[in-house]
Formats: sequence, C-alpha cells, structure tokens
Amino acid sequence: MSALQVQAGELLASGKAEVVIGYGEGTRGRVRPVFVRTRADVSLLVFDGRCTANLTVYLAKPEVGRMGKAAIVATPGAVRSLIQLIAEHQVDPGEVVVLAADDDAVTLLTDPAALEAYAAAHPVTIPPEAKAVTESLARMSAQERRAFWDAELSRCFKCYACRSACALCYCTRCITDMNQPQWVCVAPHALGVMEWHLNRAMHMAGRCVQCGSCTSACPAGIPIGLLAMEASRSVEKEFGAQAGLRCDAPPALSSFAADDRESFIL
Amino acid sequence: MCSDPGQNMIKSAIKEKNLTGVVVAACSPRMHEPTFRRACAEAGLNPFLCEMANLREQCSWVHPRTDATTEKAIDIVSMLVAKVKRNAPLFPIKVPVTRTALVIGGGIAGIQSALDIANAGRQVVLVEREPSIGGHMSQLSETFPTLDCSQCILTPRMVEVAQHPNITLHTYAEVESLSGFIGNFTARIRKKARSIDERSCTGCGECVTACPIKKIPSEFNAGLGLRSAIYVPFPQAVPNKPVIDRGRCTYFQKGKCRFCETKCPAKAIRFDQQDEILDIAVGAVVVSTGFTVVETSFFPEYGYGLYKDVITGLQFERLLSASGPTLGEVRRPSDGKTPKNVVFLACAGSRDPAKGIEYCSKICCMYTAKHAMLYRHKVPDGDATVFYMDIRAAGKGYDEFVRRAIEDDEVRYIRGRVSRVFERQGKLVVKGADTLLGGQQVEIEADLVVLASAAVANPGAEELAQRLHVSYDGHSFFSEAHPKLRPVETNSAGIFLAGACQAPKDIPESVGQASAAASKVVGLFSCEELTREPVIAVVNRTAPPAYSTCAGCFMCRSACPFNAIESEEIKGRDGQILKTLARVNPGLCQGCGTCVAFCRSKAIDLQGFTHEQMYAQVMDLFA
Amino acid sequence: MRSANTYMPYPMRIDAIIDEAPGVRTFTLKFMNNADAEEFSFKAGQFGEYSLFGEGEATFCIASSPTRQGYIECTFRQAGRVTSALARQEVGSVLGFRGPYGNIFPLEEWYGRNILFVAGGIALPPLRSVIWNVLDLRDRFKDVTVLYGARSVADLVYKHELKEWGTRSDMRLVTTVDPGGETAEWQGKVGFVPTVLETLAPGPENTVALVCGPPVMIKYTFPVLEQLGFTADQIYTTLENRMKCGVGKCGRCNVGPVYVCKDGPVFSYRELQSLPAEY
Amino acid sequence: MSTHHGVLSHQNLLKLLSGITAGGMELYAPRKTGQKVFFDHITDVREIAFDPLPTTESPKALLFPRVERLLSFARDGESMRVDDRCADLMPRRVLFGTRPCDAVALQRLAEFFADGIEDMFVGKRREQLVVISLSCAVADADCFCTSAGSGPGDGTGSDILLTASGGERYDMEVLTDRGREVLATFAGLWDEGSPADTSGYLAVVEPLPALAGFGAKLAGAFASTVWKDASLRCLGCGACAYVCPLCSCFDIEDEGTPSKGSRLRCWDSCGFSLFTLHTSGHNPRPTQTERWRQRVMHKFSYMPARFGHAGCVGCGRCSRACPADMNLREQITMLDAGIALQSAP
Repeated sequence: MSALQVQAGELLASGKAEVVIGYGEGTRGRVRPVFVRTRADVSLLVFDGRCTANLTVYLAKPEVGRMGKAAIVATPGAVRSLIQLIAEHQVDPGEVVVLAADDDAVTLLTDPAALEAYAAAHPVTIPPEAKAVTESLARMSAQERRAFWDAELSRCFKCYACRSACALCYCTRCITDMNQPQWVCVAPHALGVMEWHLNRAMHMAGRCVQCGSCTSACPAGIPIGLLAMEASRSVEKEFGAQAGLRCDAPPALSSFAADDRESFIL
Repeated sequence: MCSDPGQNMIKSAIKEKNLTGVVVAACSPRMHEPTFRRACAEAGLNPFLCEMANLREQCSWVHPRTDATTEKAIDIVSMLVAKVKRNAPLFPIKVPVTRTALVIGGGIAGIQSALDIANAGRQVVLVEREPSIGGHMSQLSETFPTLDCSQCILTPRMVEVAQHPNITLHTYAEVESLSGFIGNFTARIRKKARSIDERSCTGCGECVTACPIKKIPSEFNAGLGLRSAIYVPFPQAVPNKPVIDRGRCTYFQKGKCRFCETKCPAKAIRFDQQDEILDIAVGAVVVSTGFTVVETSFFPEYGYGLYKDVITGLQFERLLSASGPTLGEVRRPSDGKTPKNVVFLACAGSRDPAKGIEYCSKICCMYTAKHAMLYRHKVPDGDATVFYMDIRAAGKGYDEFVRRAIEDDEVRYIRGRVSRVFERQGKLVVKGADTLLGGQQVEIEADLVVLASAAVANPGAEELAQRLHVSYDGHSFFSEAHPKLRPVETNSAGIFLAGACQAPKDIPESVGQASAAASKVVGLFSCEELTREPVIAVVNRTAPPAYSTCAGCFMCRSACPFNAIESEEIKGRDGQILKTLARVNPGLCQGCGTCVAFCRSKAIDLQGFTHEQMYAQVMDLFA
Repeated sequence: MRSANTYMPYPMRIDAIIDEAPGVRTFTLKFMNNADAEEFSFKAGQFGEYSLFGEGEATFCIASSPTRQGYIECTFRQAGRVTSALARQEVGSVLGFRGPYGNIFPLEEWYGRNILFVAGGIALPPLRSVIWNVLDLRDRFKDVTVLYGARSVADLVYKHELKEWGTRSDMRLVTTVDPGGETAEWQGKVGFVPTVLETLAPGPENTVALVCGPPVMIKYTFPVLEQLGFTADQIYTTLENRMKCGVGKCGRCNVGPVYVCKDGPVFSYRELQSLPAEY
Repeated sequence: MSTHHGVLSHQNLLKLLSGITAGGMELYAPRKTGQKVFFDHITDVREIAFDPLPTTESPKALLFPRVERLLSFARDGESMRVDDRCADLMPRRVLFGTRPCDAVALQRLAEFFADGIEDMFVGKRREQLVVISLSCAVADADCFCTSAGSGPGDGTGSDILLTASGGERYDMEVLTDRGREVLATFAGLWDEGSPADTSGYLAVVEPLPALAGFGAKLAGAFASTVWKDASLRCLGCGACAYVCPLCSCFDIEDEGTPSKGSRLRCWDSCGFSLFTLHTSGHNPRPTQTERWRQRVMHKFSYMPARFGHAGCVGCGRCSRACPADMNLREQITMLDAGIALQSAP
C-alpha cells in the first residue's frame, strides 16, 4: 500500500473523513477523480505525474457535500485553490482534510497554517508548453496577439468545461448565464466567445491560482488558462497580491490601503 | 417646469393619463429632482418612478445650438424613458435614532457644538485627547479684530461644558473606533489612565509642587515654558485635575519616587490605574479635532529650530499672553531680552506649492497683524516689520484691523517673500525681496523672527478619518460632503465637521460651523426615527434553491467604504445553514455603488440604479 | 403564404391589456395580417411562443377559447427577461406569436359528461380556454364545476370573469384562498385547494376532472380525486416544462420518451403515471 | 440507385478535392490544429489531415451549426422588417473525411430535425451536403460503432465511401446520385471497379456487449440508485454534448436591440444545470445525477423508443473529450451491470 493509501485509510477509519476525493486509474491510461468512502476502497487511490486535475472543484458539488467531511488529495495547485476558497469564504477550513501529494510524498494538512506553509514551499510551476506560448505571446504585437487569440478562440464552442473544471468558478449563477440584463452574448460566435473568456479572465484576476485545470479540461485544446494567468500576474505586479497563499488574504481587487498607488486616477 | 404651473401640469398628467412613470426633461436632478419627485408623490405616484433628463448641464449648456444638440437631447430623454420603464416604487427607510451626540475634540468648535446640542436638550459626550479642553484658543493671547482676551471669553464656556447636565466630558481620552451607522453608532472610547482619581482630587495642586521632575517643555506654552511630570496643563484647565505624564514620571520610569502620592491630601493618586474602555451608543458625531502648525523641520531656510529667536506665531502668542512663560512681556527666548526689531513672516509655508502646501492658512494675515500690533503696544520703541504676499482680511472688521496696525501702530509691511533667515555677527538677518519696489533685495536685521507657520492637519488625522470612515483631502483635512451646499456634513451620514479639522479657520468661523454642525445634529435628533432615501444597495434574492445569486465571497465587504456589508445566513426549516450571503445594512449604506461594481455575480443592485435600469438606459442609445 | 421557417412568428398587435393580479397581465392579441388570421386556428390546451424582438421568446398557453375567433389572449406573470419586457408593452405594441403548438384537451370526447375544473393561482389561464369553450358549447356538457384557489384574494386572476361565473346558473364556481390570504370582504372559501376539493366531494360518475396548478397543488389534488373515485383516465392536467422551440427539437421539455411541447402539454393522469417524474 | 464502385489513387483523390474547391463548392475536411483535428473549411487540400485520429468535434455543425440565425429583424420606421429567409442562401458543400459513424450520425440528425414540424435549416443544409467518408482502418479503445448500429465500413449516410486498400489507393463506393453527380465532373481521375471485399482493410472495433438490450434495461431504471455513483465525478460541462455527433439540444436567444438584431439558435446541453431550470426556481433535474441520467436515458432509451435507433453511434468522442474521464463505453458496461444487479430478485 502506498503512503497515500495508508493515510487515506486511517482518515476513513478514524472518522476524520467520510470520503476521500482522490485520483484513481481511469480509461486509456488516464487518471480520474474517485470518491473513496470505505477503507477497502483505498486501493483505488493512485498518485503520479498524470494527476493534475484540481479536485477541489468537487467541494462545491452538492452531491459530494452530502457525503460528509471530505479529505482531498491535492496537488500544490489544488492546495492553493483551497487556500483561495477559504479566503473567499467558500470552504470552512475545519471542513476539509488535505492530503497534499507531490511526487511520492504525502503530507497531511489540517489547518490553514499548514496549508499556507505548504503553498509557500511549492511555488507555481508553469508547464513548459504554457511557458513557450507565454513567451511567444510576449514577443507579439497587439495585432498579432489578437490574431492568436482569435484563432484559438474560434475553436471554442462554449461547453464551459474551463468553468466547470475551475475550483474558483463557484458562482451560484455565472455572469454568462444571466439574462436580466444579458451581459454576455450567449452565442458561441466570435464576439460571444471573446466576451465570455475576457469576462472570465477579469473575474479570475487576482484569484487564479494557476493550477492549469481549465486548460487541461478544454476539449478543443485552447490554452485558455493563459488569460486568467496573465490577469492574475498583472494584479500581482500592480498590487503585490498573489492568490492562494494566505487563508485570510483580503480580496486583491476590492481591498485598499492608504498608500495604494493611484496613478491611474486622473 | 419647476414652477407651480409646471408641477401642476405633471400632477394632472399623472392623474388624467394614469401614468406609471414620469421623465422630466429639464435641468440637473441635483437641483430639482426632489421638487418633481414631490410633485409626483402628491399626484399619487411613487416618487422614485420619476426621473430627470438633465438637458441643461448635459446638453444645452455644453453644446452649440445645432441639430446634433437637439438629437442628443432626444437621446437623453429616450434613455431616461428606457430607464423609467424599469423603475420600481421605492419606499423610504426608517432607522431608529439614538439621541446622544459624540463630539470629538474639545477646542472652541467642539465646545460650541457640545453646548449648542446640550442646550437643545440632547445628550452629548465630549471626548478630548488632551488632559483639558480648550484647544488652541486657550493658548491665544488676545483675539482679532477686537483684541479681547481669548481666555476671558473661552473659560466661561469651558466651565459651562464641565457643569452642563447634558454633557459627559471625557478628557485625556480618544476615540478608538466607530461602528454602526447614522442614528446608531457605537463609539469605543479609550480613557487613558490619568493616574489620579478624578472624584477625590480637589485640584489643590500639592502634587504638582511636590513633583521633582519640573523641566518638561510645556505643550500649552508651545515649548517655551516648562511643566512637571504630574501637571495641570494651564491654570484654567477643565477639568482642573492633574494628570501624570507616565513617560516622564520617575516612578513609572524607574519604579521609585511617589512624592506626589505622599503630598496628596485627598489620597487621589492612582499609580495602578488602567486605561478604561467605554462603548457608547450615539446617534451622531461631530468631528472637531482641530489643526496644528507645521513642524520645525519644514523651514530649514528660515532657521527655525536652528536659531532660538526664530519662533512660530503660536509661540509668540504665548509670549504675549499674561498666562504665558513671560507673563505677557515680550522677551526673546535666547537671552530673555526685549527684542527691538521683530520681523514677522506671513505665509510661512502656506501658499507654497513647492513645499506641498498650496492653500492659504487663512488665519495668518490676521494674527500677524495682531502680533505686530500687540508687540508695538508692549514695546512702543520697537520696530515691527511684516513680510507678506498679499493681505487677506476678508472678515467683519478685519481689513480695518490690518489698516490700524499699519496706520496707527506703524507696523512696516513689506510685500515680498523672504528667501532666507541667517545669522550675521550674532544678529538675525532676514533676507527677502520687496516686490512693490520691483523685486529689490531687502535685508533686515532682527532680534526676533516670528513665522506665521502654515496651519496643517493634526498628525494622525488620516488614521482618525479612516477609523471614522470619513474622507479626507490631499492635505489630510476632513472632507465636507459638498464644498458649498453641505459644508458641515461628511460623506458618512450622521458625521459632521466643525472647526479647523476641515480647513484652517479663525475663531468666529469655527464657532459658526460648530453651531451649524450642532443644528444638523439637533435636526437629526428631532425625530425618533430617521427617514432615509432608499437609494441603497441590496443583495438580490432569487427563488430557492439558489436563494440569491450572491455566492458569499464577500469581495464587497472590503470594497465598502462605509462598512455596510454584513453577512446573513439563510437557514432551512431545520435550522441548518443553507447559505451565507452578503447583506447590505440599509442604515449604513450610502448608495455609492462600489460594491455593485465589484460583485462578480451581479448579486448587488443599487436601488433606483439597478443593473437592468442602467443597462437599459445605455442600450437605448443603440436602439 | 406562411414562411417555411418554423421559427417565423406571426406579427400581432396588443389590442387590450388587463392587470389581473400583482405582476400578472392579460393581453388580447390581434393578427396584423388578415391572411394570418384566416389561416390560424387552435384548440383548447394549445400554447404558443410569444416574442419581442431583441428580448426573446416566452412560452404560455392560449388563454382564450377557440370558440372566440379573430384574437387570442394570453395571461402571464412577470418573472424572467421576456415576460418583464412583455409587461412593459402597451396597447398597440407589436409582438410575435408562433403556434399553436402541442396537443389538446379532447373536448369532443367529453360531450355529455360533467366537467370539473380544479385550478390554482396563475394556472387558471390554460383552463380558462377550456372553461369558455365548454360554456360557449354549454348544451353539449352536463354539470360544469370550477374550483379555483389562489394564495390571496389579490392573486386571483380573471376577477371580473369569476364574478360572471359566480352568477351563472348553468355552472358552479367555488373560489378559495389560502389561510391568511383572505380579506374582510372575502365571500369565498378559505383553505387550500385539495382540502376544499375534499369537502366539495364531486362525484366521479361520468365526470372528467381538469387539474392545473403549481406542482405542490397537483401533488395533493390527484390523491383527493382518486379517493373520490376518479380513475387516472378521468383526470387531465397540463405540464409546464421549460420550452424553447415548441416543436419537439430543442430537448428542454423532454420527459421520458415524450416532448411536452409536441406530445403534450395535455396529459391524462394515466399517461403521467407512465412518465418519469421529471416535471 | 445501385451502388457504383471504383478505384481512386491518393494523388487523384487530392486532385479531385482540389477540383471541388476550384469548382466553387465549399470543401470541409479534417485539419490538424495543435494536437487535435477539426473539420475546417479547406482551400488548400494539402492542409487535409488524413490522420487516423477522429476529429475532436463531430461534423454535425455542417447541418446544425453552433450558432444559427433563425431570423433577423430591423426596425423600419414604425414597423419591423423581419428577414426569415436565412436558409435560402446555403451553399452546396462537400464534406470529406468523415468516418462512417459520423455519416450515420449526420443521417440520424437530419431525420431527427425532419420529424414532425420540419426544421428547414437542417433540412436545407442536408440537401446541400455531399458526404465523402473514409472507412476506418483503425479504431481506438473508446470506439464502439459496431455495437451502436454502424461499423468501420458502413456507407449509411455517405454519398461516397472510400476505403484505403493499401498502396495509396482507395476502393470507392458511390452510394447516391448526389455522389455520382459530384464525381461526374472528375471522370478520368478514377477507374470503374467491381464491388470489392474491403473487410480486410477495416478496423477491428472492440464490441460493447452491454449495449445489446441496454435500452430495454434502462426503461425500468429511472429510479435506480446507479445514477448517483455513476455521475459523481461529472463536472456538468457541455463537452460531451458539444462533441457528440447526435446531441441536438439547443437554445433560442435574441441578440441585438429591440430595433435591430437576430434570433439565434445556439447549441445547448442537458448537462448544464440551467437547462431545465424554471424561472420559479423549480428544477426538474436539480443535480448532475438527474442530468447524467437524462443524457444516458435520452440516447439509449428515449431515442430508440421514438426513432428506432440510439442517439449514439459509438464514435467515442465524448469519452475522449471528458475532463473527468466519464468514459461512455465503461459507463454503459457499468450501468448495465448495476441495473441488472439491482433488478435481480
């Protein structure tokens, strides 16, 4: 039994968790989310390099919530998103036990301080493909960038997998689903798609923990996470606020300090 | 339109045509929206179903007379029609009022406000940071333009405060926080430990005499006199009870002494006294925390702090004052000699954009004239010279006063700026230019130089403003709600301003504003309930199971400048919490809309300016 | 000649507006083109898609009786984007209508039988079409009873028609409001519809019961009818699933193998029993 | 008509396709973008991907586009000008490179839209679409066409079916008049041939035994508890529905202002939480459990009941697209077993 399976088994046996949300073997060599509720089933749990999906997204799902106290197998990205969810009052820190997994080590994190320490010790890693695209984007002119995104987004049919896979897209009703007024064009045409993704990027600004889940969820292979990542980077640059590091962090965009730069105000 | 016939036209149209909305295309809503809304209400239409299209400021006044202007006017009206179709009736909000006022700062403004409110029969809590009330006015010698003795007119007011049955006085106390909203504030007050029992203390002064530490620069005398570690700031202090300066007291510093305790006949010394925290419910707040003058480091070119005989106007007041360190004789600090040549520098720091104070400190022209005049009265053979930029004496009897100084008392006025004050062979030399003589360089030897230092906000004013949730300007003076029409209100409802904390002011102006603030408070307290405009933010509700589109992220909470965002739990029948939502406290919300802008879920709407209304109004342009 | 485009609405003009209850309005709509008016026909139970250009379409039943020709009426509650926009329209405004869609109440099969109508709140409109249809062909039916309830007196719709039905001798009208919803002048009953139905105890012999109301009312009314001896074939209702296309394509109203828009909205209780409870 | 047979070289196929684009017909074919293949408008036949990989999206957009303008409107003084003839100008299109399962799906999709009140948009597009399919030489682990009423060499729904028969050569079956019409212009590029047995060139598709009788089992499984566990990891996105060649749910929304705009039909998915939400807040399918059940029931129980065939051709796209690895093959097997277990006495 792996260390992860042992830990998960103990949590279930001791009643510290009623369900362990983790990764299990899926089809075609993929891994998939599994919900382990009995000690016998801990053998389903695996953790390796294929495990990148951010499982904290399931905490908002009512069916999962009804299973009782959850333990969650978390990548560093998922730990950051959990911290951000706590900061945004979506998760009560006492509700969740975290099995932070990183290659072969498993760390049990049960309180905000532990989560924060773990997040601090595991800084954001950008996958090389994403890095390459970001770098080439940085070299482009505004028109070239626009052309790049037009081409990429032309494949978007608004299945909203990016939103569904994002732990921080927890809105009760997404802005794009509102129709009084209709803020965002419903249609998946060029304008509607652009409106949706820009809206999402703006809503992720200062909140995106760069876990990469949206990009890997996209069935059309659009590197969609780059938009939110870039928005969050700007916030980090301007306000020194990085999401997913502190459980009590005030919202980056709606909190103010007396010495905030106001150079943009005329 | 705003005339009676115009209003009647609207009223009859409402009745005859059974209107469900009205758009008045006229002038600024700021001016006449209440007029037209009242007219609608009188005709039985909810006043919030009336909108104004501002054709005056937004169209006819700012554009030439062209067809395009007419088209724009039509657009503006059409946009408002689109909006009014989506307006909903709104109803005023009633908020209970705690009819006790908090006055912060016991200078003349605070004293006046407190007395006016108390005399109107309402309770007042007056909080003063220093051991005594009185403020700067108690430090002044005579007052312009009548030259009556400042303390003589102030002391009776101070005593009245102390004795007034409706006033609770907390000196040596500070407001730590203010929460709540108009009519319903809670002020947390820290009463610093005075180290004496105020009830037993008789104010006999034995302790002060007994105190072995006597060489502390006196704040009251602007550093020109000395005081002891246990001290009463000045003889007429209210309350006339000493306070132990724990930072200077030997017992508190070294653990030994307690001479005062042994000498106190009333056994009133309390070394173990703790700070006391009081939570007081108040319905309104008057902020009258006053001002200060710029620090010494501000004028390296004038030698302030370097040369003992370069002093501030406030220090000169103390030299002139009968209760001052020289008992009213003008003696210079360096050697105690009577100065024969005194140079006064007006606008010392003020009106100097290069130094960051571009405003006029307002009082300096007058007090400099007064200083020069009083000096000439006390030292008739002395020469008084005033360097000035121009003279601002726009008050009743003010210009006459300045003329008297120039003409009767022969004060020499030189129009020009002083570039430097320096020492030459033991003498101070004031170097400046006489701009009336074509910028000719002037050098004057002086025995004493008096700087009319710029009046600036108190240190910590910003922090206090943040604690009170009132806004402040670039110079940290507290901001009034409207520079002309709401000069004593702040943007936080129920918090008013009096005196120099808002901007430099002289005594009559401070008193006037203090009474104005008091009348606002008394007006507010005239009803048991407060009626407020319902133009406030509201977190939406939707049908269960969602209950609201609010996701409870509370991004709005930190955005709200008025602390109006609370949380609210939606509970199921079994008491289980289904959802925690943001809730806007209708008493605190000022309807600024900041939360609306931040809400990702568009879960907050500003009543009267809802998303739908705004969207419709804007989209109408494209229709 | 009608367009081949299924989604092309008839242009119709609002001829009259009646405010029925808070947030509830009735429009009388007339065809703008005579050809459309002549071509158009419908039967009780059918519905349509009402639209405003730029706002979208909303689904409601046709609330007027097919016996009254040349116009249709619809009654709606202001709730979503389209109904709010509709509520802002005035007499003379033009809106779109496409339909009629859906199946019908098999009135002809019911000739010679007693008809019992049970309706709650804003669900009276679909039955109103049938009620007037039956009343206009009064001699073909036996006893006609209408039981109608709403949350409060103010929430009752078609108040003027209720008055008329109440005075007619050839039918029986019983109105009720939920406890707490009554006013001092209220002459009707106080109580929930199923409870009042129980005390009313209509006989099942040769009777058809048409039930329309909010899900909770339906849920408690069916057992009462069954207790009174009604079989599942004697009870009819209409389903109000969310719809978009109205022609069995968009998938929204799908319940089991049926599309409510195409195979419904009228179902007998017997038919409902064979469907999964997804409505 | 009777099926025509022929033989075509790869070179000539490219010439033929170039000829199609040169002749003014729009050509759609698979094109590779990044790691994925999409049906795209092709102007240069060298861009066509002859990848064995199935496209990420199905070709359904050629009949049922992501966004369809149902009508457009513009205020004209007091009245409203409505243009409802949006479907009139649909050009003739050639779709090349569909797999047999896709062609079957296109036919079923067209039948669905023609049922009852016919949808003129899909109908017109179908009329104008020539489908040239390629038999599958390989299948992957997500495919189950042979169990879903199709197969790697099925010509149903295709106008022309090509089967790579080794050596850069295709066996050609011309299945419809439309197919013949298209080919008529390109005589000389292909040789007449006799019916050939192509089975040796076709992929072997792993059968999905659970699918036999699955529909019948589902009919009684609405209330089963199997759905809950089966749907637990479903994220509720629309990826499966949007890549599915047969999912046809849609939304109708207006765009623009009351003075000028369009009424649009856009793809929608029964997996979205708002799909069936009433304005009152009532939702007949409140959680993903009900929504996943609807998707499976609709495809494998309701559609067969109505149309005699499943709403699935076994192309496996949903399984490949799902970010949570909701593998349809596996789901069917698991649900089938679960239902059987629960209904066992």
